[in-house]
Amino acid sequence: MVEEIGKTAEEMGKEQRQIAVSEFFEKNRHLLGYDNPTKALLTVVKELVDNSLDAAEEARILPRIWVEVKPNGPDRFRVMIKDNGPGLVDKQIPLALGKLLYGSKFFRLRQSRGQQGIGGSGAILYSQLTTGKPTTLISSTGNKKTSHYEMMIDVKKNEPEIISHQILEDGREWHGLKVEMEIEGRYIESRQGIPEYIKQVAIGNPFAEIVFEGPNGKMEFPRAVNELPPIPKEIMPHPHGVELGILRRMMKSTKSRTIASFMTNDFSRIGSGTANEICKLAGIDPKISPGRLEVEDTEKLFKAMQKVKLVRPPTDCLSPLGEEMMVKGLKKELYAEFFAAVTRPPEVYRGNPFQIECAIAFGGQLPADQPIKVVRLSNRVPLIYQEGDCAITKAISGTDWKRYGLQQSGRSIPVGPAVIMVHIVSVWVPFLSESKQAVAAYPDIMKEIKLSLQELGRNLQHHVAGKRKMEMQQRRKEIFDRYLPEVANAVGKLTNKPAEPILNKLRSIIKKNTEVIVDDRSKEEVGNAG
Amino acid sequence: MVEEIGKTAEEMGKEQRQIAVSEFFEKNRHLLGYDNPTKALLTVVKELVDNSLDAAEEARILPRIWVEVKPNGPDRFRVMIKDNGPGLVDKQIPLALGKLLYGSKFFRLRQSRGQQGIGGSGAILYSQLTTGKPTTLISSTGNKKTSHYEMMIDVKKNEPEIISHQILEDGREWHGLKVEMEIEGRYIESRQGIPEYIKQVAIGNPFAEIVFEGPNGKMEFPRAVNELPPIPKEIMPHPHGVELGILRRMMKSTKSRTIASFMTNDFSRIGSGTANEICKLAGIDPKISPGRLEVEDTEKLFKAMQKVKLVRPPTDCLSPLGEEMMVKGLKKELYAEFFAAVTRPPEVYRGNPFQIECAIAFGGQLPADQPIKVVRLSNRVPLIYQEGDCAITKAISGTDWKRYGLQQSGRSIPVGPAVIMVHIVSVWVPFLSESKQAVAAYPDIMKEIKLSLQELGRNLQHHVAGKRKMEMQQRRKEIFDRYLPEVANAVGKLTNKPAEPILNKLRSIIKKNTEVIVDDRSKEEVGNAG
Amino acid sequence: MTEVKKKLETLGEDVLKDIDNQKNPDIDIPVRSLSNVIYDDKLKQLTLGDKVSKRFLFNVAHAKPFMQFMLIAALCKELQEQNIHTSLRDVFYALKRTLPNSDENTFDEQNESDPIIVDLEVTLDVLREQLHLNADVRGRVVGNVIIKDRGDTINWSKLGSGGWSIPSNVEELTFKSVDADYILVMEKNAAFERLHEDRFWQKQNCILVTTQGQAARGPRRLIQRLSSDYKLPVYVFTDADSYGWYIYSVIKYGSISLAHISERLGCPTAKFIGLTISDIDEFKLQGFTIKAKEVDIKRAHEMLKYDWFKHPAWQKELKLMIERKVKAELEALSGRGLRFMTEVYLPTKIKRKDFLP
Amino acid sequence: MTEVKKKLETLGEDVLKDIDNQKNPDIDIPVRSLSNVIYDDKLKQLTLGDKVSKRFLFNVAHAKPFMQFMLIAALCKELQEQNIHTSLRDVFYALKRTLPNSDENTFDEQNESDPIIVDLEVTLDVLREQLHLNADVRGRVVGNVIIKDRGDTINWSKLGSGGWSIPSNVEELTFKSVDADYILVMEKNAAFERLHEDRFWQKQNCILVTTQGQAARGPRRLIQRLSSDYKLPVYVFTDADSYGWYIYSVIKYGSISLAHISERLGCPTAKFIGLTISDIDEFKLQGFTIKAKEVDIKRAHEMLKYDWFKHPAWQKELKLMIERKVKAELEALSGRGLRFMTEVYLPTKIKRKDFLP
Repeated sequence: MVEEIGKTAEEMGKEQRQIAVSEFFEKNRHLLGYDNPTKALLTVVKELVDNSLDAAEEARILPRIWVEVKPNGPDRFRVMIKDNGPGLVDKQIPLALGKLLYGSKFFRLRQSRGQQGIGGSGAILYSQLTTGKPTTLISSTGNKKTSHYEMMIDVKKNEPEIISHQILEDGREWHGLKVEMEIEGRYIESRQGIPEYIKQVAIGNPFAEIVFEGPNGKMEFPRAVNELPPIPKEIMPHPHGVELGILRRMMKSTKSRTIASFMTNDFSRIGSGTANEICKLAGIDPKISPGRLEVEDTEKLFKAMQKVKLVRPPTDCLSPLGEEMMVKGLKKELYAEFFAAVTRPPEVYRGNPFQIECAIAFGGQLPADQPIKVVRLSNRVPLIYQEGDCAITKAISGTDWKRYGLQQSGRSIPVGPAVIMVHIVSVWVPFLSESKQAVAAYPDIMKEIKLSLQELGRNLQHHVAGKRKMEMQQRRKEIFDRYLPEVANAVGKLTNKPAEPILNKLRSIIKKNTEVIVDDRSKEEVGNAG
Repeated sequence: MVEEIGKTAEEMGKEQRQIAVSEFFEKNRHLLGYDNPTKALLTVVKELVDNSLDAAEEARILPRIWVEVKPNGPDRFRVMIKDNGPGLVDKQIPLALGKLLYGSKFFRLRQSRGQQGIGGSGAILYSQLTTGKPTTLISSTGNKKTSHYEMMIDVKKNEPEIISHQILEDGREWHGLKVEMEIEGRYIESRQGIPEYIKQVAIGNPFAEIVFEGPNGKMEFPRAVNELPPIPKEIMPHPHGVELGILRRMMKSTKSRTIASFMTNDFSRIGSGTANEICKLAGIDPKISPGRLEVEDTEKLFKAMQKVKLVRPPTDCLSPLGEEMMVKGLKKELYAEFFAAVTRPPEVYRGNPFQIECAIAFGGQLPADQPIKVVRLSNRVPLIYQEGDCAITKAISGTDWKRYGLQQSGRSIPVGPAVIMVHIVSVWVPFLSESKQAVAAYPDIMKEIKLSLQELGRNLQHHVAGKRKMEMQQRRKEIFDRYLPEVANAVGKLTNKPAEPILNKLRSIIKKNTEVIVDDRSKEEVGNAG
Repeated sequence: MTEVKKKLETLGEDVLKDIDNQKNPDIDIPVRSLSNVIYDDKLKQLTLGDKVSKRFLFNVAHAKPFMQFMLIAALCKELQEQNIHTSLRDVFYALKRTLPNSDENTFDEQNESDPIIVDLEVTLDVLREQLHLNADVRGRVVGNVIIKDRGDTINWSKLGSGGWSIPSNVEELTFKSVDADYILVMEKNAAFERLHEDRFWQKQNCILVTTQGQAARGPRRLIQRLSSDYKLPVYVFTDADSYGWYIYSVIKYGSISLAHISERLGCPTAKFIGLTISDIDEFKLQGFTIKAKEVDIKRAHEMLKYDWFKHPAWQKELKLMIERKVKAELEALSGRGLRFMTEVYLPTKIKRKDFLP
Repeated sequence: MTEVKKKLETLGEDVLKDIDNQKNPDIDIPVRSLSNVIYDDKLKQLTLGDKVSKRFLFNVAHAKPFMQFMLIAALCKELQEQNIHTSLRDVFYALKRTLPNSDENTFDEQNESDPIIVDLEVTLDVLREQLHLNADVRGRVVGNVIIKDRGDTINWSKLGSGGWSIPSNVEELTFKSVDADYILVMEKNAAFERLHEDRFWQKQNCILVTTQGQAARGPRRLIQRLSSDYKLPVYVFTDADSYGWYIYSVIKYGSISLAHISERLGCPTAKFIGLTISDIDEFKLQGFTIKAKEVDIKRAHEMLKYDWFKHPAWQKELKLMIERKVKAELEALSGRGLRFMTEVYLPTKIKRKDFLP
């Protein structure tokens, strides 16, 4: 057998070549959320809605988004998403959507929905892979001209392949982006379906108006808040979040001349005093050029940077919804009797600021005998799949809800009439996979989620306890009402007196003295006689 | 607030730029299995061991691999992997290991361990990120010269950055590759630790010899088989596994002049008869040039290709271990009383051939009161993490093991003294994420795993039933042995006769008549008296 | 040699014959379940049919009860030979031991040996008492009666507050003098104590018997002997629920489980004095009833089908109970006053001859 | 007016005073748990300390027991007035009813009313019998003794096979003649029947008492009266296990739950005749033992800590039991022969004076 003679190193070497990232993702499309037709349909909608919301927010426009999903043959759908965002400049359109790993958000330390420059182009990649058809892109920046593209992606090169292109001077006032594509997919109405997804988007983005037209009709999600959350700011990396390898690279490419200025310029939260302190701790001359530092010295500097006490990174790079907005979001979509929300102060994970907030809707029309519904949001984006692996689910299961008034068996999702929403906000949310459906359960993040849930739990418990206290008081009154005639009778018999007046006196004790009947439920007190 | 004035489309456009794939993975290192120090240490070992085995197999060399993991300060480890493979040609070394998405295996339809050209370079990326230090690579192709490199990766460019390089004409006979790097990591001895991983590698690759020197001593895993499994062949894509988008691309880049020759040349299992049949079905002239076909016609052709009956793809691209080798692998590492293995015929998922095989070790010294141990292999590589999400685990939980003699409560991992190994072999194993730890639960794959497990289960049940029958017979004999002296005594008392002869007569009934004692366990028979 | 000893030896010899012939030894045991119990309406008795079950030594499911049966038979022979009487519990303990080289016992619980003793009784067609086995002692009696037992003369009216404990074996006692108009049998000790303290037996000139729950053999045989020898009416007084009524039916007709000896234990002339569900209204006990449990209702449904409960009066009571899901205990009468039972309920019922058949 | 009736009225008046003053009525009830039980080594008695618990009417956790306490007190006053004696069970039934407009009962089970009756006893410092409440009747006796009870003369040697049922109240009986060398008290009825049939009491000239399980008040008081009035040694014969030994300790020292009346019930001169774990080896009972259960072992561990089990001989037996995880019942002796107990075990022990303190 010829094949049984092994290849030599030389033969093997000749076979090697570079792979385009688009080829990689085409083959590994499950990494982008295109595992199966059902999930793929949701992923396309999700990526495009995320892009629309991000763009509108960045342009400080209250978002209004139209989503259409219409069947077009068996397992085929036409998906259209249109927004009122800033639109794209004509020549940017092919690059922004026709090239993977191309974007603006990757390099910035700031909170946003998409981050990797894969979302939109990934959808187009999936569309052409499953239908062979180009995607239609229509955009205007509000300059009375509208760009029309039909486009595909050249997978071998990771470059846009423009099928047709025209600019219409149509005088339209509209600005925004409209994306229309045909894909292979499957539509479901269940918990992991598009309607539920859009409902969660509406809850998590109460400042957005969304109209969804699906195969089974139209749903409108009105706006509940008329202002956008503040725009998050970009920040410099925080020294505690930088890794040794990254530090080395930064030192090589910095424009700063000295170690000291490198640290004050290229990092947040290092003043010149701190810079000198770090250098002293590392035993390094602060005036030396960053490019000149030896590997060992870099390591010393790195360790000193970790050791020194620093102010936490600036947190205006984060824009949580805030307690009020979360409650409004829940209220407009859910009928419940009690709402509460908690926004934790920002925290830091690997030098990346992040913030946890959560909210609960309780009681009312929510079903009492099922596991609570969990709405997971990451930078305002609902997470639908991989629920079990997600830090949020794990934190909810790992919290003792029995003490807060929900049922729970062991470490599982509690049961009760509640919806709990948890929102993680960060410049860099660590996901378990590129399909961005589950937050990785790092200890720092788990801890914050749990603290927020505990605070939320206490709010809930307060509410439930109040309700229970009233019920208890009522029950106590009933108990005494039931026992008093018996006691009066017995005391009457023992003392040879009529029972009626004794009963009246007993009743008057209750009336005068209601605190008596809400007395503690303690065991009998023990003391010494006499 | 200045920030509250939104950005325009023009401003946004200017911020966009291309991201290098190395940058992407540096930031998304959890996608490659570098979520935390414990997992990172395992991932480094795993990727390098995989590469070594692949290389040796391709060169038809019985692999011998040295693995060293030595602590080097707190949370720091020096990892060394050395093999007896073909080695790398000097100039290929930087590219093969210093550039992500560079490799030979991505484009081939053939079974291999690594596929994406990310494993080795990913490890180097992680090493430099966490320690800032270069990786040492030493290789020889057996030409009495040895290449020594110290190397890093230029992350912004996704290019190798050579720190030092020399070729020693040292006359050494050795060929192979030695990789040595320093990384941040944490060492554990548990189920997800390196020793367990290497043990599973030894089970799944019984033709390999492995020596592992860890922080707690040396372990040797000898070879159990002295021949390699046949080398898998490369194949052309099968029409049923091609997607519309890929078909279009193939038609554009093919060298074939007509649709008919395109189909016979660029696909497997299409002869000229079939090619004409497809064209007829699609209503397309077989002589037309592939590049000329309209989108609609491509779709018709695509549909026709799916519709036509074809021989299944060639399966010599697959190289399962085979039943004998699986049993040998288990036997050399486990003390059990019963072994069985099942290798299913190859099947096709999305036109990609795949094959499932599984084996079981049962009884003996295996613990009886715990969930069975599951060894998951994918192209001979053990999967360690994400057990719960994996198709293999799901298939095992989803199989009714009670009927095969193991305990099982509901749909969970069965309990009993068993180790079950499941091996999925494919030119393209669909993983849930790039860290390649869980096989996606596609129905076609689930079905095959379940069928293989059921067959395995029947083998097990046969064994257990035989054992149980013997035990039952033994138990019955014991029961009678226990009761007969009592009966003899009592009958002796009732009849005023000595017990001994009665007992002897009773025992002779058993001896004569063994079928009596395996009599049915029926209830007492009811009849009418007299 | 006693008749019983002879029967036991024959049993052994039959088994031995099988063994000698190298056959699988077996025993024929009459079936004692409801399916083999016949209600004889003329005799007013439950009797046993002729179904038998075969028990084999060499059958995994039969082997242990077969061994247990032989152990008990052998012990009974010993009791005959040594003229020892002993209790069911003693039999259990005397035979209970761990089998050699195992952790298995000959008997684990008394409720394993008790049914096998009944197997032996029915197989040999002898009374338990003839096997020298006393049932658990339960039941007390008081009244103007003088008896002789084991050579002692005992006056039932002169035993203080406790009354006379009825032994399990009353075959050998003789009545010296009996001065009573009727026998009042009650299920509950508490009622007995109340009536005793109130000297009801003196005032009413009757004999009071409490069975303390389901009637044991001793009290049943005693009641039967008294009522037939002295033609005394027997009135049975139980809770108004299916269990109480079944106690009555056992006293009167015999029981399903002891159907083979109904003729020696049954008292066909017995009448039921109360409580009935109808009494609840009649005697204003509504405030002192208890909700019937699922099992009570289920039992009542079964009893509706028994031939010996087919009388319309009983069908009516059973259906009332099922319908109203209610029951009343004897002590419910205390709700109307601690002496209501003594002074009102029982005198009224007896005066009116208000009995159920 | 009787002293008891007076005490009941005072109780009522104290509560009424609180009600008149519009205060939350409370009752002081002496604590009866181990924490308030003191072992008096000189007197060889368990006695009650002076801890009390306060029970309030207007406290959700106390309200129901408070009501139940008053119901029982009122009923007891009625019993005094009408001079009726009744049983604990009767009290339960006489008071059990459903409260108006609810599905809650005054008492659901007798085990709810029983402890409250004890509460009343200790609170008023009166004997249950003085409240006219009879405990459940348990225990029988036989021997050469003639007594007088309620005007009847009763000869314990002439009561046939049943012996005399010991009533709950033995305060009023008087001994006419007592002819015995010692009293043998046994836990189990089966042993009693064996010894009685074998005429052990005649042969050994002793009085046989069975407590039929944990000793009720009647038998305890009877044993105490006999032993102190006639200076008779008392030998107690129980299973070799923690429960059997505790039965012995209750006869000798009194019980934790009835510590308030130890002086009237305890019999400090009692000695333990068997069974011990050491007997298992000595009398070759190895084949007839039972594995001790978790609860037995747990109980033995508790008893190791009791002051009244601190004697080295008892510590040794308890530890042996824990170590060997074994226990033996009286009937284990039947394993050596049905008359082994009568003819070998007991005579040997008594001859050797082989007792535990």
